[in-house]
Amino acid sequence: MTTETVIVVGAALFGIGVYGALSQQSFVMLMMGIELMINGALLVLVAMWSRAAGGSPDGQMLAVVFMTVMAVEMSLGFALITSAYRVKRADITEKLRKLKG
Amino acid sequence: MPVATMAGWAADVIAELSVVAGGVVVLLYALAARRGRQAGAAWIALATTAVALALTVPALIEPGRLTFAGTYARDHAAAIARVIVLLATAVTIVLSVPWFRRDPRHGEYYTLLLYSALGAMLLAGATSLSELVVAMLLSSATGFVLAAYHRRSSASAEAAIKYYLVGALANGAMLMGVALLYGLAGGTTLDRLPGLPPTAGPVAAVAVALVMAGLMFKVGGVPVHVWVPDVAQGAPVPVAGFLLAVPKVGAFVFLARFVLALPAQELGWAAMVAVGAAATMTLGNLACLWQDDVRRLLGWSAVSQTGYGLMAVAALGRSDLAMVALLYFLVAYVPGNLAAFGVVTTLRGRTALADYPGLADQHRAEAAALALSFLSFIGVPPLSGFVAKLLLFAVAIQAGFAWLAVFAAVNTVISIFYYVRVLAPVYFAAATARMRTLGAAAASVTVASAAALVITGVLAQPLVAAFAAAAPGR
Amino acid sequence: MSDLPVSLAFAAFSAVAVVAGIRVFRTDSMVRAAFYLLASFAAVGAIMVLLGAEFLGMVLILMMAGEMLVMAIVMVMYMMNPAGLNPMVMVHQHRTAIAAGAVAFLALAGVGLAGGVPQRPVTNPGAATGDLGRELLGNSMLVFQTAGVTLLGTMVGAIAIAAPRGRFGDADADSQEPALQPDEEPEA
Amino acid sequence: MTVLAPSFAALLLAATLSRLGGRPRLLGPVAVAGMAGVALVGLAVALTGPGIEIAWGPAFGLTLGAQGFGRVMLVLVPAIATPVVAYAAGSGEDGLARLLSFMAAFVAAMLLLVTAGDFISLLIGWELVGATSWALIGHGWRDRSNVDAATQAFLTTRLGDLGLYAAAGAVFAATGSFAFDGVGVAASPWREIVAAGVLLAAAAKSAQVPFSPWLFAAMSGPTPVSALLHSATLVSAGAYLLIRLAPSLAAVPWFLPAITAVGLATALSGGAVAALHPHGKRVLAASTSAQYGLMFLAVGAGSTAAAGAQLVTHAVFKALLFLTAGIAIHATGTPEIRRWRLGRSLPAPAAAAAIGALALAGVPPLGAAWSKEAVVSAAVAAGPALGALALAASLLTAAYAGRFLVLAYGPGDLARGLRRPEPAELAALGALAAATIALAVLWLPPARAVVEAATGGTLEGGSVWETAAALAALAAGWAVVLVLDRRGWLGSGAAPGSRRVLVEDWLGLPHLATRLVVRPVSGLSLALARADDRVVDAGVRAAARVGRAVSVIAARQVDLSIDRVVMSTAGAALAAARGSWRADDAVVDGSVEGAGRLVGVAGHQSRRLQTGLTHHYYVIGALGVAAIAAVLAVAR
Amino acid sequence: MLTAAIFVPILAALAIALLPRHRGLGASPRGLTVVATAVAAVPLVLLAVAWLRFDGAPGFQQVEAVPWIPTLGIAYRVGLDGLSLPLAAMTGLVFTVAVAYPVDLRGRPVAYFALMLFLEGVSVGLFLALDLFLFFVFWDVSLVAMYFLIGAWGHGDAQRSALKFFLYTFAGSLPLLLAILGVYLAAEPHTFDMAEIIRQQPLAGGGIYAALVFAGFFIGFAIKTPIAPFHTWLPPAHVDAPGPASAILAGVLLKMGTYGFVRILMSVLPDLWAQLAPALAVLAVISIVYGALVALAQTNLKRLIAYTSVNHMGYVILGLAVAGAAAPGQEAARALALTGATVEMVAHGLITGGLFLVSGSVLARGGTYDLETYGGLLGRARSLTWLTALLAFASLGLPGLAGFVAEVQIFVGALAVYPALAIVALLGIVVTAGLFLRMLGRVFLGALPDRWREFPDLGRREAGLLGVLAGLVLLIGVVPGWLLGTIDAFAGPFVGRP
Repeated sequence: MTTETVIVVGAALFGIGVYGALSQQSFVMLMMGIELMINGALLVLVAMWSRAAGGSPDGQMLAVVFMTVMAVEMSLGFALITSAYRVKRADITEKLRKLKG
Repeated sequence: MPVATMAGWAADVIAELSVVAGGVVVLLYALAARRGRQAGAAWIALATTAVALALTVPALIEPGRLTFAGTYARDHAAAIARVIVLLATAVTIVLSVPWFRRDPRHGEYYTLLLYSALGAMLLAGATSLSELVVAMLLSSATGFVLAAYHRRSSASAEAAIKYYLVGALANGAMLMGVALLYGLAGGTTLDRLPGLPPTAGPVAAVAVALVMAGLMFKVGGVPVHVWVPDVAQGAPVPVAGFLLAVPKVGAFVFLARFVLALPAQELGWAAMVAVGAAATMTLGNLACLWQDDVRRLLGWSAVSQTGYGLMAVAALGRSDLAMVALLYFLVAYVPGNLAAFGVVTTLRGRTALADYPGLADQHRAEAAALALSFLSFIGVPPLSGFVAKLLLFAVAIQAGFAWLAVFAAVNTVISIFYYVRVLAPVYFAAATARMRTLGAAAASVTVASAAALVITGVLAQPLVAAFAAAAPGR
Repeated sequence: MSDLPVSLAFAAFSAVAVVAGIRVFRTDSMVRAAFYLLASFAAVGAIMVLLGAEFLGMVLILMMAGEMLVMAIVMVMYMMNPAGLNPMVMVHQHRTAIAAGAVAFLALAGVGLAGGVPQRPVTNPGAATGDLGRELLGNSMLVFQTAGVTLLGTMVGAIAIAAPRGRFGDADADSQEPALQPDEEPEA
Repeated sequence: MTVLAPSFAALLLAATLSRLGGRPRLLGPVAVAGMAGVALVGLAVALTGPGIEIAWGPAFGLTLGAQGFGRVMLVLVPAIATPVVAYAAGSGEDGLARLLSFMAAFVAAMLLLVTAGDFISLLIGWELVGATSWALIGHGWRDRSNVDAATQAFLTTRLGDLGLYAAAGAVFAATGSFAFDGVGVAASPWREIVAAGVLLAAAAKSAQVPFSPWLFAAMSGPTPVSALLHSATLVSAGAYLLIRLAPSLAAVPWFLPAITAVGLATALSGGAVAALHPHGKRVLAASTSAQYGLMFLAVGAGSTAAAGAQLVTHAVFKALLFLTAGIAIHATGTPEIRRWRLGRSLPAPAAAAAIGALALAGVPPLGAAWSKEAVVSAAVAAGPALGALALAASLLTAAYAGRFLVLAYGPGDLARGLRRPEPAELAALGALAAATIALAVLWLPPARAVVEAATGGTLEGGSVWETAAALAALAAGWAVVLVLDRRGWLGSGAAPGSRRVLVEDWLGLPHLATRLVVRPVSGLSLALARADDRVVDAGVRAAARVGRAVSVIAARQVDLSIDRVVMSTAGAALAAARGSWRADDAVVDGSVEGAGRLVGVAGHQSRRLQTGLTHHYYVIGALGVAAIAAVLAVAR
Repeated sequence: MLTAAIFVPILAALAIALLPRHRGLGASPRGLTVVATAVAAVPLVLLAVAWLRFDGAPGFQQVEAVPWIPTLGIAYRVGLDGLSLPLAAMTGLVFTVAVAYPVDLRGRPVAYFALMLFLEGVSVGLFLALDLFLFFVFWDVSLVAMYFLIGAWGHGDAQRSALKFFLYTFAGSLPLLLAILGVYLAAEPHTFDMAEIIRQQPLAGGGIYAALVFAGFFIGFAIKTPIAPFHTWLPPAHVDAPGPASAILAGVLLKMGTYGFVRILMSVLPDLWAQLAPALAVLAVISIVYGALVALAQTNLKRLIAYTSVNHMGYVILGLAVAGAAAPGQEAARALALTGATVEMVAHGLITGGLFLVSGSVLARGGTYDLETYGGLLGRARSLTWLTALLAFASLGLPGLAGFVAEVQIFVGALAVYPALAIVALLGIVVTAGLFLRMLGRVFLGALPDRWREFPDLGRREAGLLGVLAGLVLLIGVVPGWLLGTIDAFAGPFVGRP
């Protein structure tokens, strides 16, 4: 378990997340992709904290911030989806294409 | 941690704290007040901006320094950004009152507005990656909600969702970048970045690129600019004016701090920003050309304006005027944007180009505000947009990006076409129907914003002198 | 902890994290996808523990468990074919997405393996949690506070746009643009 | 008294006359008296000979003075103008006040010209003479052909004016001043330019080949205008200039021969035209041209004095002849000379015409004969061949003079119902005839010295056999005329398309001018105007073509799948031109608008990037981040 | 005082713009015309006084300077010399006449007069500015004001023409801006002060940087002047603009380009100018001949006059090319050419301004610019005919009128330096003569068509105003000493004439 191997795992999660974000039609699935990206970022961060940054405490703080981002984005995502579903009955991205050009 | 230090730190962010408190007060008022009195929340919010402005004054005078253990800057650049943000927020508040009059959730809207402004302010002062992430989050999270605030409007919902989705992706990417940078630098504060190990090249390039994605999203630059026109068109009009201007102020200042902290020898960030500037202004301009929807046009024009602003970022460190140019660009851009959206607000959201003929006949002041705003965007003297463009061109040339200045000049010529496409019917055509407005308050702040373009353009010296003294990180 | 068991554990958790991650987008049911995601998170949390961030790892696992429950509920509420009773694939630009994901992975892994990352192992492994606490209320005070305001703002905002009922009854009524003429009804 | 006094007096007269439009009775007397007054002033100035320097700007001034032959001209011009003006007042043209006023202005300009002591003053007078002549020729402005004729005359002479501009510039470049004095001392390349410029200007103004045809156009003006223009004023300016400047430029080797050649060619061709043309006034016009050719010949032969004397005598009798022609046209209502034959009907004008024709033919003891002999002498002195040619020219002169007299005022039938000449007209004839006769004083021995003094040149001593030869030529010419008249061929018209028509029409010079100058210029101007409206259209089209080629490649990508839209629209701005190809028909307005249109199409294309679909945005974002990383890693 | 000449009209314009539109003065076009004319005359009077105080010494005089943005080396600096004084005074005169000239106000007198006065102040300011920043401010603002004048009071396809004008000339102004910045950055310390920059000669070393700056200035000024082939914005703008606006466009705005050539480009980059002078002279001769030939083919009165502007501006550029050329020993001729070019700027302003006013009057009476539909107007409209004829003859360079004074000096100077080119350029004056005589013949002479039996002559106001211009044209033509002396005070030292 070296820094590099953890980064590779984090990169894999990030890559899977990118794939999910780009490929999923459903908002919720798409958000899962983004969660996975952040998941990868979090893993890389902790690896960095542990192996590359000498355990500097602001790294842990940053990890907390990352988790806050996850939570906030998820909750807002659900709120916005709720709102959009109410006015547009939209659950996939293709249903939102009025604003363009 | 000694208490004295904590108290001192708190005093350093007293303006920000006043906004936090103001937001809470607004929220409490909104929860308590009767439905007919919800607009009172606006007055509290307005007072909050006034108080925060007053509390910002000392920071404009005192020498700059870092606080909160190097995670936050209390310097002139941040203070100037704060002033711009607060004034813009105040204008937005006044525009919002008549616009949201019928909305039952009128009250807490102002809390969100204040917190969104707070996000921009914190972003402007952030000097650590943690603060960057969290300030971005505050700014974005409230922004998404503000864009969605017309809950019965499908356009509003669509704009908000797209804003959110693009933002979430950009944020996700940025987090990975932040994680990598943290590891390379061994800490989160920006002052560690210049000491990146020389072997970090490729990692740093990827990391910075990922962080850039987040910052570009905030400033509305290519390639994550796509939300800008949608928000401009779909969000409530005062909110659109706010979201296209205010977060950008914080993000630009942070961007400046960030790139200045990067090791210039290992990373070609200046060239990257220059290319981004060129792409952004060109794409924004081209997309504007045939817009028949004034709000959407304003959105795309905001993209192109971002491109111009990025010229100053590209010149940072290579031109002694780059920071002046950047801050002055913000001073010129924000009121112009507010004035333009203010006109749309005052005209009850009238957005189709076909609805504008003869405006000058019926509403001279609004037409003049629109014209001033557009002419400032074009860069016609003596409006502040001209001084901004002059500075931007100058720093680009000085920084060795003469090609970028030429590029910007060509784009400026292109931009005349679509601005004039709106202005010509406003002035040269006859009105077909009577145009109603939202009332004098909205009109007056709109005109005041437009007047600011003239005043800051003619009396640029105090601003330029102040900006020259404000270089972040010094 | 000796190296070998840790390495083995790491390999196992990594495999779980990645495979579960892939399964998220390779399953018939959204609810199942949510639980795969949870599994992936849990595995990451475990790796974090292995890396010495016990507190953060546990928090992550707990938080994600809650979140996935919410996610599942939302799916049931809004999504077609919520329970995933029928097999379904809802993807677009599939090949582009695979390419983008692969490129992202290869780029990140590549630069990670290229060796630019400094080697500065944690100096005081046991003190991590305490450090975090001091950091929260010390140097990162502002970050912590900001995060707090953010959460407040998020709560207010999420409720404002998502809650259909408010203090004055239907909270969405008239929540739209003013009409071009004062006496007209605005269009939705 | 300043040297400008005559000009001012004439200008004052012009202003006065222009205000008298409402009182026609006063016009004639005022005009005649005024012009006579101008002549007196001119005389006074010529005798006292003051010079004056006017500071025009800081860099140079205008030098004016009554010097050399200019003194003669100062008197001659208003003196000839006086009877002409009287005639004009009597003839009662439409818009008489305007006519007289312009005549006075014209005289003023001419007087300015002859007092010029430097090239700028000369140019001022020179061009003003041209402009006022435009107004005079176009006097009958309601008929557009008159206007066009006036324009033709003005343009032709202005073409010659360019020579003066060039000469002025060259003198200044060489000496830093415009004064005539500098001509002689100018350094080599500049002196040649001066010489060429002067020759061009003089030839154009004096209606020498190849500029001669404008004289015909100038016949569109009323008779008194023709009389004035072709006697002492407009046309004389060229000869005057040469008389004044040729001596200083004699050092330019080709200068005098060139003048000689031009003069000779004009004398012969003009004589031929005059001898054949059916139009009364045009016969005279061609003869003017030929006579000035003789003067050029004299100058070229080195005798400015002979040329000067010829100029004076010619001025007097030619004015007389034009007035008689005007009376004939007025009386018969036709310009065709063979239908006049007014000898019996109008005896008084006939007598005047006879005097004029005799003078033209050079019959001693009229002064004109003396001056013509002086010219021939000069030519002979320059070389026997030249002398022979000069004699041939004078034979032609005799012939067309005789032809004019016989056809115009020969004894014909007594016609009735003719318009009788006015007393004022007759008085003018009388005065000019008297002057023609009076010039016989030139035969008196002291005349030679006076002429040499007045012109600043020298006269060749004529030999007896020259006189004899000239008289023989004269007699031969007249004999031919009489014979032809007897046979009835004299007045016969030319068959259309015959060579004679070609000769009558100035040897086809106008045709040539049309083909070589007018048509190319107007064609070029039209072509340029058309090109200007759609300038560089071709460039735009080429750009569109390139763009289309690119767009075809891009378009193939577009069609593959919707995902690729996003990928391939990276090149959208290029694909743009596809639209502009479609708009090609509309693209006619220049490269600027073409470029504008390309940008416009790029605008449409770039909007297609914004598909409204979030997953496309994601791709854009991902590509963008990759690009950022690449630039970051590569650029420094 | 110069400041007053600039800002009195601008402030008056703002005051007029704020007038209520349906009451009082704002509703009275007649009253507004009087007021606006009075205001428009103020700069003229002030500049006349300045002229009296002008002492003919080299260098800038009567300088008024106030720091503006000292951090950037920007100041409000105005002043005059023998070059700017005549142009500024001419501007004042042309504006006074144009403001007073009757025009179809389309029911918007307030805006019309406000814009005209604003444009006047801006134009006067441009000629007096001694700071590159200030110069550019006035430069750009003039475009905007002119855009609105053409767009709102033009006819035909006015909006399109106005847009083309705006886009094209603004496109020219941006290279200018970049070039100004280039000079600014090259000066040490950075400054926009023209006098200081001219003293420093920061780009004297040449090189690619100087060449780029030169190109920027050149494009900017060449478009505005305009030199062929940058002239295509001109005909539509002129044709569709209202008469007084055309007069100003031709009379004043075009001079901004030529003035910029002398004031900035030739002063800042004299060596490069001298190197390129032959090429510029060729370009000028092309403009001369091309403009004249294209004008000859026009059947539209205003287009015809517009193309003669291309021709006349060609003379100016020829004079400038000669003035800046490296021709040792020909300083006197070069000074003459520069003086001539400057006189041409003034003369063209008066003459072509007058001709465009005339064409406005013709349009108001006949409803078309088509030459072929007219004829014989001399019989109906005497003063119109005579004034037009006078101006036309002045334009074709007849001695005794202002155009000759200018052209003869240009040609003489050019002949000394570029004899062959000068002789080609001379052909232009024949073509110009032809086209003006043709125009006069088509419109005013010949038979009067029946439809113009009732063609009214010029009103007293029109005739008087054109008379003022014509009188000055005549005055300059006959007694040019006062003007030439003033200009020579600049031109002599400029070319280094001993």
